[in-house]
Amino acid sequence: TALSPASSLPRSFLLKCLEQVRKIQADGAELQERLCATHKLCHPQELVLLGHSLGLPQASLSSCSSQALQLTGCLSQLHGGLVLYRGLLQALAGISPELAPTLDILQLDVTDLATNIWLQMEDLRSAPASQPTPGTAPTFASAFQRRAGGVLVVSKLQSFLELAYRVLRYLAEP
Amino acid sequence: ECGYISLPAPIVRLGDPITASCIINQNCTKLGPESQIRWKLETELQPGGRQQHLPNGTLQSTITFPHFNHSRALLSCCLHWGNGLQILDQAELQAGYPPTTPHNLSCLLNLTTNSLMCQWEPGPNTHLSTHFTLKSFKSRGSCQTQEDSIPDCVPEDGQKHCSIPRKHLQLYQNMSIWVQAKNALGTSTSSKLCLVPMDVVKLEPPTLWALEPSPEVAPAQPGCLRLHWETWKPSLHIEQKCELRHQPQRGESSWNLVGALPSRSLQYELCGLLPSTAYTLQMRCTRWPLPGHWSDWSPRLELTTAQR
Amino acid sequence: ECGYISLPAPIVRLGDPITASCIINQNCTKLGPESQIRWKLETELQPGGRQQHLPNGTLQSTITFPHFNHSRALLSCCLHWGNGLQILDQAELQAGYPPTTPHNLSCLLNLTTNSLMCQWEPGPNTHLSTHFTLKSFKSRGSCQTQEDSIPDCVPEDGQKHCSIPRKHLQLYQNMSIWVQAKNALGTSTSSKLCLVPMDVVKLEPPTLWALEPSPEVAPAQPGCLRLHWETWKPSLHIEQKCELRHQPQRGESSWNLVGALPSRSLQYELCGLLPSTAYTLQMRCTRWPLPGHWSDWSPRLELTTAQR
Repeated sequence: TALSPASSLPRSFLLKCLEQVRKIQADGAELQERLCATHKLCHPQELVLLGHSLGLPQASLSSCSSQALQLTGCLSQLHGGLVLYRGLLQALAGISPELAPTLDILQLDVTDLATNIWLQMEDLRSAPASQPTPGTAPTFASAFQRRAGGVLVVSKLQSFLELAYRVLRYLAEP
Repeated sequence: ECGYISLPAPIVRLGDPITASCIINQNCTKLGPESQIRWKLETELQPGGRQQHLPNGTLQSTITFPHFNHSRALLSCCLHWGNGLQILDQAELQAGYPPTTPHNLSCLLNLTTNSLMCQWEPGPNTHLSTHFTLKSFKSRGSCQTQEDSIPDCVPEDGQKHCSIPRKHLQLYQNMSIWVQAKNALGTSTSSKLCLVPMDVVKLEPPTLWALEPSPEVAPAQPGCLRLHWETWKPSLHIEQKCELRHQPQRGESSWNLVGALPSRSLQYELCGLLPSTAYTLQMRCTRWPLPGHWSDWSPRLELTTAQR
Repeated sequence: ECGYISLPAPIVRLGDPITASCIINQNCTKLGPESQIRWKLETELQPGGRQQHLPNGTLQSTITFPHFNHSRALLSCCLHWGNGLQILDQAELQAGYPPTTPHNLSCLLNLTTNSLMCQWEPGPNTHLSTHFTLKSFKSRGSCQTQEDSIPDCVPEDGQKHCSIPRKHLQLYQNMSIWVQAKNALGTSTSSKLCLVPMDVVKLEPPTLWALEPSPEVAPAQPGCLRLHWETWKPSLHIEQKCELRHQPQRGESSWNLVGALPSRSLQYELCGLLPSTAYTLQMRCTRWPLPGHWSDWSPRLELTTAQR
């Protein structure tokens, strides 16, 4: 399969990842729209204090920065970040009956992308012996906290995906 | 928890007062004298929260809406922080009315579905989620005493009718039936019906045909029509009487009624009509002499009487 | 029990022999030498039952149908008694064929229902109740090894398609899929597909509009049309290429094709057409450069080119 010059990654793998990232961004945007419309939770900046008390972790993509791109480290951080966000999304279960279907699809799409990257890491022999565990998920004490947590988690996920998209686009450049 | 709203009653009568408190813990953020709790209803900032610093270091604000007239609104407890507001908790406030008494309860025994279908009028909108349940029990005599219980019949969401399946019915025994309406603000019960399912049977209309002239059947006289009819098949075991109504298709004359007809007739001659005139005929039947409801009128049969 | 039929195999291949025995106990009736067991197939008395009195006093008859060619028939064991026949037991005999290999298995990923819909052709009627099951597993590479299992997909009765829900799918990984057909006479399995769900995505057609002249949009040149289109919303995240086909409404000219168009265009001018002529236009799209199926053609758009 044709390799992208900027990396030793198959072009079809990168095109698939880009498609999946766009899908997850669309899923995330839909969830944000519904949280705003139904529950008036429209701005993550209004939930910073709550976020501190919930202790929501953040995923780093330091190995993917354009100045110091380190491919295997970047793939591993991409995969680790997706596993982290999948765990956070799972902790939102019971957010509300109307939002549940959108949340389910978002989780499935994030899982698919994480698996796609993991299998590519295995093909590159750069995958660690075992998959990273998502770590302890925050506990949401009320329906409000699950919804507010949903706004915070999805907004962090969107920022993470923005970075990921840029890296994948760079790697896929012919 | 950073902060939480506590509500003595999240659901009140429309127009009644509603009070909410918000308590913010120290571990949420450094609470200074300048810390300010603000309330939002949906997206509107609300004046009038009474704030106090409690001995244990927590900050509490209480707000009262004297005449709450939203059927549903989202209340947010916020805190001034940096140059913006932080939302710390939300609660859904609701207001409405307790259910009024369901009325016009009526039931029909449907022989096709073999079930007793009861319907009622719910009364004015309560603005609250109100659940209706059709309750009943088997009885003797005039429904004073309960013999056997019958499971509650829960209508599909928002429906104002419910069907009690055949297996819960004794078709020829009295049963007491009523509707209960329930929401967060109360419960109300309709007046009770006492009925025998079979006595509220509603039949499907009979089938009415013209009798075509044939070797056995001489053509009708001028001003007469030859008909035959059959009652609805699932009701063949029920003794019935039927009614026939007819009117000329043209003009404004009202229906003419021919009553007390048998439930089945192989050959019937209807006379006293105008010759060579187009008539519309319909038939309906009811259980008789035992009680029952009249069926709807059968589909229209259009026939023209013979010339003189 | 008075008497009972025993059948080594109640279901055989059509045309094969089938044998049945009937054993009648003494406690059923006083069995004398003249007692006679008779067999009926449906309602027809059957000759040829071999009868014997067993040492323990029971009476047994065995009958064989050398070439049984009813797909389904009722066999009755009867006894002459008084001046008639008494039916003592019945058994249902069936005959048919083992299932042939299901073929033409194909699958499409439906983005509306988010499920993988597979359909197949069952092959000739087996005359027996035959159950089809869509089986699959997740795999890597070319589906040689099974990674994760996927629950069987059981179609609704008689249906020749089944949809695997999104939660059992990994849209970007290989999976092996096949159909198993099973009835009383055997099992058969289709050839296996190895596919990536996303690579068999079938998109809904794009939406094609005429671009109305406006201050920003100059009217089209003679022999040209101004269009714009948008792909189906749920596929916005998928890179696609599209095709436009057009033909004059009158006359017999075939379709003209304009290929490799982008999946979205705010303003497109199609030229090289006959002036003041009514044209029919349609568009379809497919996932590209990644694999996928062409959508159906969009509904027809009818436009007329400007005069010279």
